[in-house]
Amino acid sequence: MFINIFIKRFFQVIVVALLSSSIGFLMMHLLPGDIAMRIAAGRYGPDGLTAEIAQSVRMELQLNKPLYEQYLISIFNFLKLDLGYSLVSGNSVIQELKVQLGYSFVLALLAFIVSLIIAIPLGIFTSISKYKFVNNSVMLISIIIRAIPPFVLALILILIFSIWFNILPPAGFESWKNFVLPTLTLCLGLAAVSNRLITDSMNDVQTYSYFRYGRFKGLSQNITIKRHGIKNALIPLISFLALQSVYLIEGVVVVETIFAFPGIGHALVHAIVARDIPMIQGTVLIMGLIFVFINLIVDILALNLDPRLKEKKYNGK
Amino acid sequence: MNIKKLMKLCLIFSFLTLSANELKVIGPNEIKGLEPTKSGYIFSRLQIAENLVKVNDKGEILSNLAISWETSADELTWKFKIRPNVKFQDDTVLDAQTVVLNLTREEVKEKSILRYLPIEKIDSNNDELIIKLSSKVSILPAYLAHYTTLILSKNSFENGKVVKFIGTGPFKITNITEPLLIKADRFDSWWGKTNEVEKLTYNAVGSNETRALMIKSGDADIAFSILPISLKSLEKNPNLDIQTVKIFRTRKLKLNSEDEILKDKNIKHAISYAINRDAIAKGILKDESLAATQMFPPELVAWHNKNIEPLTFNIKKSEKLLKNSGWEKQDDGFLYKNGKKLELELITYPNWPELPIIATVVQNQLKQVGIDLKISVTNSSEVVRKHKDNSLQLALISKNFTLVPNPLGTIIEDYGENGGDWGAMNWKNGKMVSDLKSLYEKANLETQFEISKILNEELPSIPLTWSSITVVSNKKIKNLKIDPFEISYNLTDIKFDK
Amino acid sequence: MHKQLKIENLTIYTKDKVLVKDINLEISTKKPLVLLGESGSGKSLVIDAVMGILPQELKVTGKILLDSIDLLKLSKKEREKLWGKHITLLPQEPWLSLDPTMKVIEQIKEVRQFTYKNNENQSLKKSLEELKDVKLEKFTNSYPYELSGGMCQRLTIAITHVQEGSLILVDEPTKGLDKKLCDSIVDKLNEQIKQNKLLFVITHDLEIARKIEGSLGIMVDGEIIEYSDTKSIFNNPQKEYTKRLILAEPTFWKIEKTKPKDETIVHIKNLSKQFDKNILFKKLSFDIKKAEIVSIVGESGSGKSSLGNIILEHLSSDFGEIIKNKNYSKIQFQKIYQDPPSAFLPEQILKDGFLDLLKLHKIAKEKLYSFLEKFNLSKELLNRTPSEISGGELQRFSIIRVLLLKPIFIFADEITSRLDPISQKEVLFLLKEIVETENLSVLLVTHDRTLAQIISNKVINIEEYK
Amino acid sequence: MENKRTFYIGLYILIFLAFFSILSQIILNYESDQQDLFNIFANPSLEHPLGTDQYGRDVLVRVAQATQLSFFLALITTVTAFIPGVTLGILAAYKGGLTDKFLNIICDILLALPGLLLILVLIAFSPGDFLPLYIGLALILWIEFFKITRLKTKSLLVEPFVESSKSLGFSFFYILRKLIIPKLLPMIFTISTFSMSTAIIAISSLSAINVGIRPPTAELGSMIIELLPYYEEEPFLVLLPSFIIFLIVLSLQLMSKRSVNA
Repeated sequence: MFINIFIKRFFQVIVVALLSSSIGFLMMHLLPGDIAMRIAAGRYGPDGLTAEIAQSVRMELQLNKPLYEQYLISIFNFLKLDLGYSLVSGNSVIQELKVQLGYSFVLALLAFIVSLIIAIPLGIFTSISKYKFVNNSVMLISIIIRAIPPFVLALILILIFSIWFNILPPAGFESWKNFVLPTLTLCLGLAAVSNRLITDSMNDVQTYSYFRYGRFKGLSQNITIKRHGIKNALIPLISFLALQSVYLIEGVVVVETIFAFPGIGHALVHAIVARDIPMIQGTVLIMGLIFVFINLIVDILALNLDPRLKEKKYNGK
Repeated sequence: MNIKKLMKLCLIFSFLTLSANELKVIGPNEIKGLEPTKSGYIFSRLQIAENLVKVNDKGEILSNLAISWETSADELTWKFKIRPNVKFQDDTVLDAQTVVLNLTREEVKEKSILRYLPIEKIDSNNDELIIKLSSKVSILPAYLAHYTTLILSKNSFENGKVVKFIGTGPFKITNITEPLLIKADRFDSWWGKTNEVEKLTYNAVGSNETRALMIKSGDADIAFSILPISLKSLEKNPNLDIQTVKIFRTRKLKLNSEDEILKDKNIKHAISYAINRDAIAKGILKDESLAATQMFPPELVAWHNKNIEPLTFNIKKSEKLLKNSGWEKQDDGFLYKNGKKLELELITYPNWPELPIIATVVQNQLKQVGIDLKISVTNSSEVVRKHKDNSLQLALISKNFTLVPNPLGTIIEDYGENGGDWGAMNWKNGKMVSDLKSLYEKANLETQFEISKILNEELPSIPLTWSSITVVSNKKIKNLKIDPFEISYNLTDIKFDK
Repeated sequence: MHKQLKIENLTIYTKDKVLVKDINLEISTKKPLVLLGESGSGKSLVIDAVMGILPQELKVTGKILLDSIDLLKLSKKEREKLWGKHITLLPQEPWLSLDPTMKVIEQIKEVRQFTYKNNENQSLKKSLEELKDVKLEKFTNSYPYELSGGMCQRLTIAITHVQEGSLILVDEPTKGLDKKLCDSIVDKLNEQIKQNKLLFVITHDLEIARKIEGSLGIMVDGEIIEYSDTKSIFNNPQKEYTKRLILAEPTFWKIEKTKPKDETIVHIKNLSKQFDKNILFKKLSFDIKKAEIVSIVGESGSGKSSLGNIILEHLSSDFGEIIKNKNYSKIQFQKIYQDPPSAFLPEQILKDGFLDLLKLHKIAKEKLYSFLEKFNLSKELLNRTPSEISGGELQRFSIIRVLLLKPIFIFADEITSRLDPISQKEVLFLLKEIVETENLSVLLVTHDRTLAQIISNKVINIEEYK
Repeated sequence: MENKRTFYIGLYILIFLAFFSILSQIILNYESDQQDLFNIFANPSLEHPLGTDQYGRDVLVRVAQATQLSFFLALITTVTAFIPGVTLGILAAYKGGLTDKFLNIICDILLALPGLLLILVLIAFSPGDFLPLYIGLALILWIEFFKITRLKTKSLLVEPFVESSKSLGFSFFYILRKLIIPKLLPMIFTISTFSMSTAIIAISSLSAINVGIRPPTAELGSMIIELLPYYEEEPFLVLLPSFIIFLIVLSLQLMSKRSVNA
């Protein structure tokens, strides 16, 4: 079963690599307008852009070579894991991604952990608690937060914490204070969904025969939850965590742009605006790989939590 | 690895509070690499590296890393005497050879402002830089104030590329996180007079709103390029100073003078008359004085001609001109000639956020006289491409005349013999060509005024508004001087109010 | 040790319906009680009431006396305290009651460890003994999915055993299990009786009821219609329903076998089939003659249904040949399903489905009506949806549905396994009658060997072809 | 019971928004980008019931058009996603074998990248246009329709009803019409509402980070960002489009009755 997981995920890695390299190449040649001029505009700004400087860019990047030759070069470089150089800054893409990835990683991890810190106790509490009012308010708040797009949530948080109370900076990345608002934006959205799911999952487990049988054996409510509840409730949650990784990757793109946070999402948006193709390629590759990697971890986790999976043929997400 | 570093960073900064002489500057421009040809303007403004010459508010060229210069009798050889005892931030000493090394790099030759000059050779002789030209250029020193000709230490280069940014300026880089952050300390061995700023942080913040928020919340000390939309709320804040300075940049309609419709001079003027520049200036730029009456703003004294007929808003005249050219208004409110609608395509680009907005205003205003304008917002490179393959009709662009502190360089490039990517298209005027040629060799005020006149009469492109930049600073920052040429932020002049 | 459980005037009702009506039962040591009834008869509610897990919206009156304590008067907390120590539940379908993510040993050990607060070593020792007792010692570190149904049953019996509760509630012990295991379960239960435990069993299985000797209650629609000694009920049933119920056991059927004609309808030779590595059968050969009933018996999952599906070409075989009589078209080979509601559209009234069929094959309505009459079904039933009529009625409708197509061969796949014994008898008698009148051949799949022997001309035990 | 009530609350909000959007456009015959630079931030009046924005454009008309745009773009993408999604899902389940495998591989390929990433990559071809946004969204959204339809149809196809209908002589279309489509419909509806809310959030978020639909087209996300600098003087103008996005997404989520996209 482990082998099956690895084969499936390895297949995805290859797909991601092929996809991002072909996207890059396709873009080079399908984009409307003149690629060398676009790159020059990105590098030197409209003020510095002339047809003549674009020509020297064309020569520099060998954009005058025939298509197939360029394609072979690009594939060859990709195979060498050489992601090339940013068309805008001229720095190596790997170098740029390294820095940005660190920031995004910390941000995403913080958001993820904080969201679980909020959601797990809240979710379990609402599933056990008998106070209807509390449960309903938690549910209502979750629904409301879920209906607010992350960027609006980000703006609301900026207005509250940076403007009214003036206690947290609205942008930047140097101090720990800069991490608070982006983290909060991401984790509130995550927590609103996961706390609901945890409640549902816990509620489900409590209706299962084996949970009830645990009680009938004479185990107390708490021990039954500990021994038969939490682990089983976690199983459906695990695959949900993979879904959250998608939300995180997407959220990071939006949140970083709003908070001027120098992560990989911010880089991607800028690369797209400037059509910095190697950067787009590299970012997409890295994000895709992270996505596959998270899924791999989730698969393995699920396999360890749920012994039944070892028996069944491994099939799917 | 990186994460560890980051955590450490977080920790360190959480314990650091802003000391009195720490300055945080935010601006819209991202650091796109270390090459002066790409991001030199940021390093120049932050005074990390310096040019051979500098410019004062009036556009006069002053000594900087070069203390004096002279030309040979035939005006083809220029000698610049390099300032002695200037140290780079890596403790190497500035000499003429280093300057030559900087100015003869492949990247500089090909992509810096120098590529416009008829340079034969750059060489050194003891403490002198020698530039040999193949034809006369009276304004050569102005080119050396441009950010693409910043002088760096020889240790900055590896294989002709910049790998470390080491200049002679009053601030020394301690940390760069591309594309968003530069941190610098005061360089105490700077050759100039001492200054108060000890630590400097530059944050590139792309969104205007965020810049406004940061300056408002006290998270930044100086915010450059605050857009007019944010001013109203900033003005109310008692902790902030707001300075607005005219810069030498004009927003104009670049047009194809050979276009089927636009080759008719009447149409050009009709368009010009149909545009209410006051409304644009007041409504969008929040400053009526920015409505352009001619190409150059009054602050550009040597070029602004007070005696020519200003460009104005006059619907009647516009309609009359259109009628004279045979365009008749039909029931749908648009003009037709021989069954063909008066339809034009305008392209513009979002690098300056106000351009697409102004484009829609122009669209609205031209509709009043019956011209159907289609707008397409695309990449700035499309202007150049469409210029090149001759498919352009109209483009709304924003053009800086003082990339070289003397506007002549840009004017020659834009309105000279062959027109320019960001200037005239399929337009040529004999008088203009000869005027520019004589100016290139020798400055003359009368000729400069004449050029303004020709531009207003012929309208190779239609000026809409002039520009200004707004800088907002915290009240504790004193003596902040805004450079209309945007070469320097003049950080060394700053005093802290304690 | 408790000596007696007495249920007095127990009534369970909702706002608008009485579910269990005024029942009185008694259990004492050596005299266990079996409550026999179909699903929906209310027997589960009785056991839930004793356990104390009735849904809150149900109201209860009467008394449930464990010795002298009235359980109904205790608070929820107090009742829960009885669980595991005084009242033990043997759950139905035990594989659902085992935590899928927990090892076998843990699931039994936790009773000693947490309910009885023994220390870990003691708990482990005691649990291992019990596992050995039910011959599961090799599976201590297995997970439930690795156990068969019977093994799960044994495990829950072991778990029941480590609990020293004096009252054991047994919920449908044979449900979902192979008939073969029935005897061993009864043995285990009888062992408990010998240890002076109070045993309360609910079941729908006549065989269980017969083999656990004590008192027997027959429950129909929330009422106990007959309650007496097990022996006396089986020997001398008083109520009409009880009589019919007992007579519905195949052993008591009075039925003559059909006389097959000489014409071969299906000829099967050297047929083999396997799924992955699981061989269902190999080299299976037999013939089905006209007007013959052939039964296939075997354990569940042994490939009985696959054989029928291969004949009908719903499945392909691996090897061997099937020759069907060429005089008949494919549509004359039909199938009747185990779970009748699943073969009908749940929301559609029966009439619509039948009209579609009549229209498709251009059959006159009268034909349908005549079948209805013959099958003792009222026309009114046509206006109902499948869930609004009983399983027996619906199964008769499915027989009519295939008969409309003038079939020559019917594959009847466990068609009575979801029916109560009385309906089972009715449906099978009808089928047999049709075999004779319409000259049909039937391939009957069943897990009930007795039944197969009684009704069919030929019985094939598929287990012999592995 | 609970579900039904939330469903109707959602439906009523949606109907209210539709009425609001259509009526205000009928009553006020402005174009959304018709500026009046001499009438900036006008107070509400008969002429401009919600006043004007930073360029003197009528706020009500812009909000109404933006609402319509978001909603219809979301609707078109969802419809575009569900037609191939459902058709191919049924096809994959019915045909099985190679067809099924092939379609699943396509899904796996698309799933190899997070959805927004795929949309961003497409947008890179032509930032600010509708088309890449539309294609990208539809490309992401159809997968769920496909996967769930396929799974559900597969589980329906093994029901004895299907086998019995076939052996009783009915065609596959009979089964499709009678069993599969009626069973799929509520599910398709649920995914559709969910897809639409996903689409609306994506559209507005992308516009807010300047890669979606560009100004001056009235779009809720870009309106919020454009008006943000005026939050002090005109807080209402910033809140209004935010609130409308919130309402649309809320109503759709209430109607979809699902807590997660799974």
